[in-house]
Amino acid sequence: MQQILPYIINGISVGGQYALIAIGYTLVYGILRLINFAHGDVFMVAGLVMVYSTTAMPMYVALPLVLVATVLLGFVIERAAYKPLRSAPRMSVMISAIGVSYLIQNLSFYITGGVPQPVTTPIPWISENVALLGTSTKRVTLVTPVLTIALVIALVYLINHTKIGMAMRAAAKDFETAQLMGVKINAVISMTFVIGSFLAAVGSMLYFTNYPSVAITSGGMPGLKAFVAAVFGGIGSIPGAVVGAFIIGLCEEIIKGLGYTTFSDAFTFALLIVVLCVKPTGLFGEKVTDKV
Amino acid sequence: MTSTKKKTIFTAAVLLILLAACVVVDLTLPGYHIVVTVIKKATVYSLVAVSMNLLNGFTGLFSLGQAGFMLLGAYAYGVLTIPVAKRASVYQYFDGGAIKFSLPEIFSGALGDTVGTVAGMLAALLVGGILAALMAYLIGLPVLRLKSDYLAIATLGFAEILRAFFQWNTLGPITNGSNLLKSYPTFSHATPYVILAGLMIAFIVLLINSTYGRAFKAIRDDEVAAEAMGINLSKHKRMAFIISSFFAGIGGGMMAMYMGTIAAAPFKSTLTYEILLIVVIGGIGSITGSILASFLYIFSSEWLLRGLDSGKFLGISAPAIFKNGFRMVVLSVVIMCIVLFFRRGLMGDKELPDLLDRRPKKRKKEAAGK
Amino acid sequence: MKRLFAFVLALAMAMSLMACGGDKSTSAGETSGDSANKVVKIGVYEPQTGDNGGGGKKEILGMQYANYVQPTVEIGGETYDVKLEIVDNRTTPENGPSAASELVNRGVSVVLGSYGSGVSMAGGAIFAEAGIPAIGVTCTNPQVTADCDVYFRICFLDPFQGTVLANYAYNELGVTTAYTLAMLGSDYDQGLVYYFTQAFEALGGTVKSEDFPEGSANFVSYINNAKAEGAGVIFAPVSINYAQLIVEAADAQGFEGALLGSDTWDDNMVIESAKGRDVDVFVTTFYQEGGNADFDAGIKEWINANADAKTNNGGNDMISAVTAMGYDAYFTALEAIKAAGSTDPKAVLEALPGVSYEGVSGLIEFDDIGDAKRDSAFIKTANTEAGAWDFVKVQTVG
Amino acid sequence: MSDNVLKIENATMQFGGVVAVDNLNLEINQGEIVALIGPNGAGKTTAFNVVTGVYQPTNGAVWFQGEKIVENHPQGKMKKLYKGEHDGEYPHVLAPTPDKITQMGMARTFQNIRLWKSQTVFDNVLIAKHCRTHTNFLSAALRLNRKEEAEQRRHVEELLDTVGLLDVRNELATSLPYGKQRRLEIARALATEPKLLLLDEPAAGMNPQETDELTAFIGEIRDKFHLTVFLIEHHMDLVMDISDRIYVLDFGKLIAEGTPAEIQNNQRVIDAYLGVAEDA
Repeated sequence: MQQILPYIINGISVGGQYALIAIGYTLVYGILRLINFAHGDVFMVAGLVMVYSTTAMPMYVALPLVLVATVLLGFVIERAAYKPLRSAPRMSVMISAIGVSYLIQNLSFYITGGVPQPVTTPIPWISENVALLGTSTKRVTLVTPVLTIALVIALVYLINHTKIGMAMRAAAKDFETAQLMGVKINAVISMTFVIGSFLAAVGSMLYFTNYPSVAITSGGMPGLKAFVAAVFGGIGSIPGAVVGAFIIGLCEEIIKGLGYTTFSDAFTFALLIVVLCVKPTGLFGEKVTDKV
Repeated sequence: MTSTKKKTIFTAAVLLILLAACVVVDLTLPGYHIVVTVIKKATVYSLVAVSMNLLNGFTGLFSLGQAGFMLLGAYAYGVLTIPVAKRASVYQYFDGGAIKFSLPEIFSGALGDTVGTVAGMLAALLVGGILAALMAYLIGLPVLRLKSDYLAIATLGFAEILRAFFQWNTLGPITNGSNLLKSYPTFSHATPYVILAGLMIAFIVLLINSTYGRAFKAIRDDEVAAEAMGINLSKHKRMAFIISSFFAGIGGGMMAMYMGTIAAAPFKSTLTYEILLIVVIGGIGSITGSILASFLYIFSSEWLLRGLDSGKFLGISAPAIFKNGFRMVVLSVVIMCIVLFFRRGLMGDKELPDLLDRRPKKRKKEAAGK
Repeated sequence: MKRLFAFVLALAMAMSLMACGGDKSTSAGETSGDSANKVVKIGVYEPQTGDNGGGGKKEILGMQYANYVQPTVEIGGETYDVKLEIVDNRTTPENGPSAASELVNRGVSVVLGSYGSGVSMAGGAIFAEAGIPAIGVTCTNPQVTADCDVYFRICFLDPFQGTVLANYAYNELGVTTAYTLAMLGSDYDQGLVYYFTQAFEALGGTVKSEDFPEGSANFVSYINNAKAEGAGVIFAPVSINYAQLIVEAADAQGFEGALLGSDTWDDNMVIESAKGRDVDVFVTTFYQEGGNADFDAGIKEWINANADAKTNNGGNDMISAVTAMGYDAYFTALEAIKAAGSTDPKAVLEALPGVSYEGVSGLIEFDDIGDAKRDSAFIKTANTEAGAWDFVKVQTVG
Repeated sequence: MSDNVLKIENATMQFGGVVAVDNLNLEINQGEIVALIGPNGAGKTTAFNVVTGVYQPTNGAVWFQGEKIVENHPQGKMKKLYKGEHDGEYPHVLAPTPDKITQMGMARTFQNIRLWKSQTVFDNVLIAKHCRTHTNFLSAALRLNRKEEAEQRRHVEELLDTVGLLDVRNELATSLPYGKQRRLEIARALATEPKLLLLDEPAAGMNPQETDELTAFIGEIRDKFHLTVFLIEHHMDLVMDISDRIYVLDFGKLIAEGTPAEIQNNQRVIDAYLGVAEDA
């Protein structure tokens, strides 16, 4: 038990971080049927903003600023790069997403000079070490899953019990009909991106509290894995994304613990392919039938 | 019918001029010259972009596994062509590796030095292509049933898995693990690249204009109708996937020739994205567009726009703005503009010969309008 | 129609640029605009971006400072201005050939770089073809020079470095079980691990090796694996980013043994991470700050006076070994040019093997293969209280 | 065996709990023109989809030219949900994909026109010839199939001539007016060299004159290509004009069959269908 405990704690923490990103994927996919390839980069930008703002201003200004900036970025990306393509084929939108990701990376690259930016002033309290059952870990490791679950509960409440939430559910069910029924579809989509980016920003703050620097490629892998988590849990389903993320986080760390470190990333993708082939709707996904 | 003839002559003339230009470049400039280098790289990218277009543009299968197939091709080429004498030093951590022969040397024995080496190199490329095609067949069995974006993400994942395998030390005696493969023969001139890629692309063009290519386009336009008209979806999708991967594999081998060293690291999803964006710039569904875009993209990113990174561009000196990475920012902004505002890309779905009949068609339309 | 026009325009532009490009490439000894002196160009083939971007930039700093200290060179009785032509090779081999071609195209007489070995080998073929000599600064893989007549280097090699660290761990730290951690796909990491393992096992120790995939951010599990193996040292010859992560994870997991790093670890970013943490870090390196007081003082002053340089140095004035190496590489190149008495790359190539130069990092001379004759490395340890490197000893392999 | 071309035997198509086609039986003989009519949502198109392999029936079988081509019985979750009859009588599973069925000699058109949008009129028909091609991709790409290709192109020209679209052969398919697109779809189906032609509402959206032309046209091609025709249609004029026999479907169930005259006088049909239509 003492042997595997650190792996499990770590796995849950990693899973929590993936979960916060995965929700962004799953929300957007649920409504637009779009894999938002730029989401991982939004996550990375949030990290960069955090690095810059925490060095320049006090924590109580800097952290809200990170949230606002990230949310704004998500909003702008949607308006600028996805909205004009609303009636275009799905492939065009996906290409646009890849283009946005490329642009964000190159822009960040230009601004940072291609050098990882060190996290010089980490968020206090959660970046401190604590002892837990004989191992030591940063407090953020323990905070992450708790905060993740709290946020998810809030989100589920928002979706099930508020007007905008209802509109989101309607849009996810049937985009066109919802539009005909008077749902302001653009507002709903913007809201989706705002929520997704907000959660990514929170995830980013937690994630980069654990790590010493933000590199422009930092968003890529967590982004892809969070996406895999979303697919694994059943894309479009929020509980699915969260459960999927925790499972992937755990599996990954356990695989490392077993000594197959070479394949810890590859495993995630193998899992993805297997899930897609065996049960394309994932753990909690709804079955969609095509009309002929 | 004369218009067809005219088009053929036009196309042939343009291609001949381009080939001649390439030969002239080779004769006047040394092999290490930047122009030769970028022509080589652009040619390789053209081939890969066209192979991707065959799949994404003509068959409507959104696959992002190109980098994985290129990886296979590149490694096959390197592993099979490194001279036996150099294997000990290349595979320094793996006792000279498990493979103790080199195709160019085997062929040299039978055909003489020059011819044999070239034949061996081509054979190695071919093996790379075939390996990629085989892998595509295996991957295609489960993956091709998936729909657009799921297919994209599954193929992307597959490419990542493949990369991990090639870096795995247990396979080191063959792949050299994480270490570079090098010292294999390459072409120092650009013309062989152009001719090779040209032949491959010509084959793809012929295929696209054959009955099979038409079937691919039917699948892209409307799968249900295609199936109802007797086109076997899974067979044709698999065929497109395999053929595209075959050429991506050969493209990977040529990429290896260009790079001079092989490692798995360059064959990341970024490479696939780059090629996808090139296809989009050129116009999804246009071979000419893909080639054109490859050349424009590589020429500008590797050569013409370098000034944007080093402070001075077109005579304007602004070190504060023109610093490292600005080149890629400019390029990606241009790409986004194309994606958003010129969705058809440079060429739309037009090909080189179609450039001839642009004007008359427009006039006709105007006349009809009046 | 419009699009066709735009295309034709673009082509015309490309053609005209190509024509200009073609003209420029021919000679090295042209005169520059603002001074009457002729110009000799030294190419800098370094990563400014990518994984090794940080390291590459520090190496360039050394060259730039050297160029600032010694901006001219006497060739055949005439004074030439030395101009650095810096091209970013983006760390990865696939970007090497075009970056190298670009340098050749700019008409450089000799090339310095690169930081990493893989990209050096990728560029080597181009330099060999063009007959331009290249001086590797910190590329430690034996293969860089082995198969390439024009490549030389001023640093020690991986077999040497790996052996030094293995000896140190076994003999000085008294450790019998080592855990190695290398990035998948990095020939540098894997090469060092290979030599370390060989040497350590020859001494009678046991080694457990693991790899992590590129882009990994969480090293907690690896540290736990090391603890589970009962390892007394973790040898992780990884690039700077990962080194930082490993230091933090080792501290957080309470790893009690020592962390061993290679020359890449000798960086102020790493020391920044180690500051205030409960870790033992030992690294091998080419140069120890304080080894040459004049050089240290001069470059610190220069860095502090130059905002860009300071940013590139990571925001402080701590001198990395690679910076000193860059400085030495520049002067080695100047020696060669002087000895050649010409800006012609061929002549410089012929003169290079005979160069002997006493640099800040020690005496630089080349052997038959083109490698530096070095038989010692500095071992430093991180002073986690002060946030600085402390010199431990000079280790030789005999 | 009888000389029927198509025989649907006890076919039931159930989606979840909804029975779209309930125990359908029908036979079509060589050279006949048979219509399947019924109110909207009666399950006509579903029946077509079962015949052409788009859907696998939940239970029952389909015979084509005396050969059983489709057969299925409730499986998995359906075992419990199945509400239809004849459970257990069809132990085998035969489920060819639509392309296989087309190759056997059955071709269809679609209710909502499904032409290949980016292709010309000529290519739309030429592509349909692909399923009769014998060359492999290598010889096709290397142009070793010139003879076959030329033959196919000649055949396509003939077909376009027959349907009166030869003058617009180089136009984009989607640029044609509606009526011509319908004809093109028929020409495309004919290019696959079918024995049985299935037309799904061929006159939908046509004016009376166009409908009359179509009526004549269907007769013409039946004779010219020795076809059997099975069609779904709402235009009663057309149906009564050309059909040899008519089947009437309501809520998935067959409620009547017979000659046009018989159907016109069938009270159940009038109640279920014509009556409603007249009210509307």
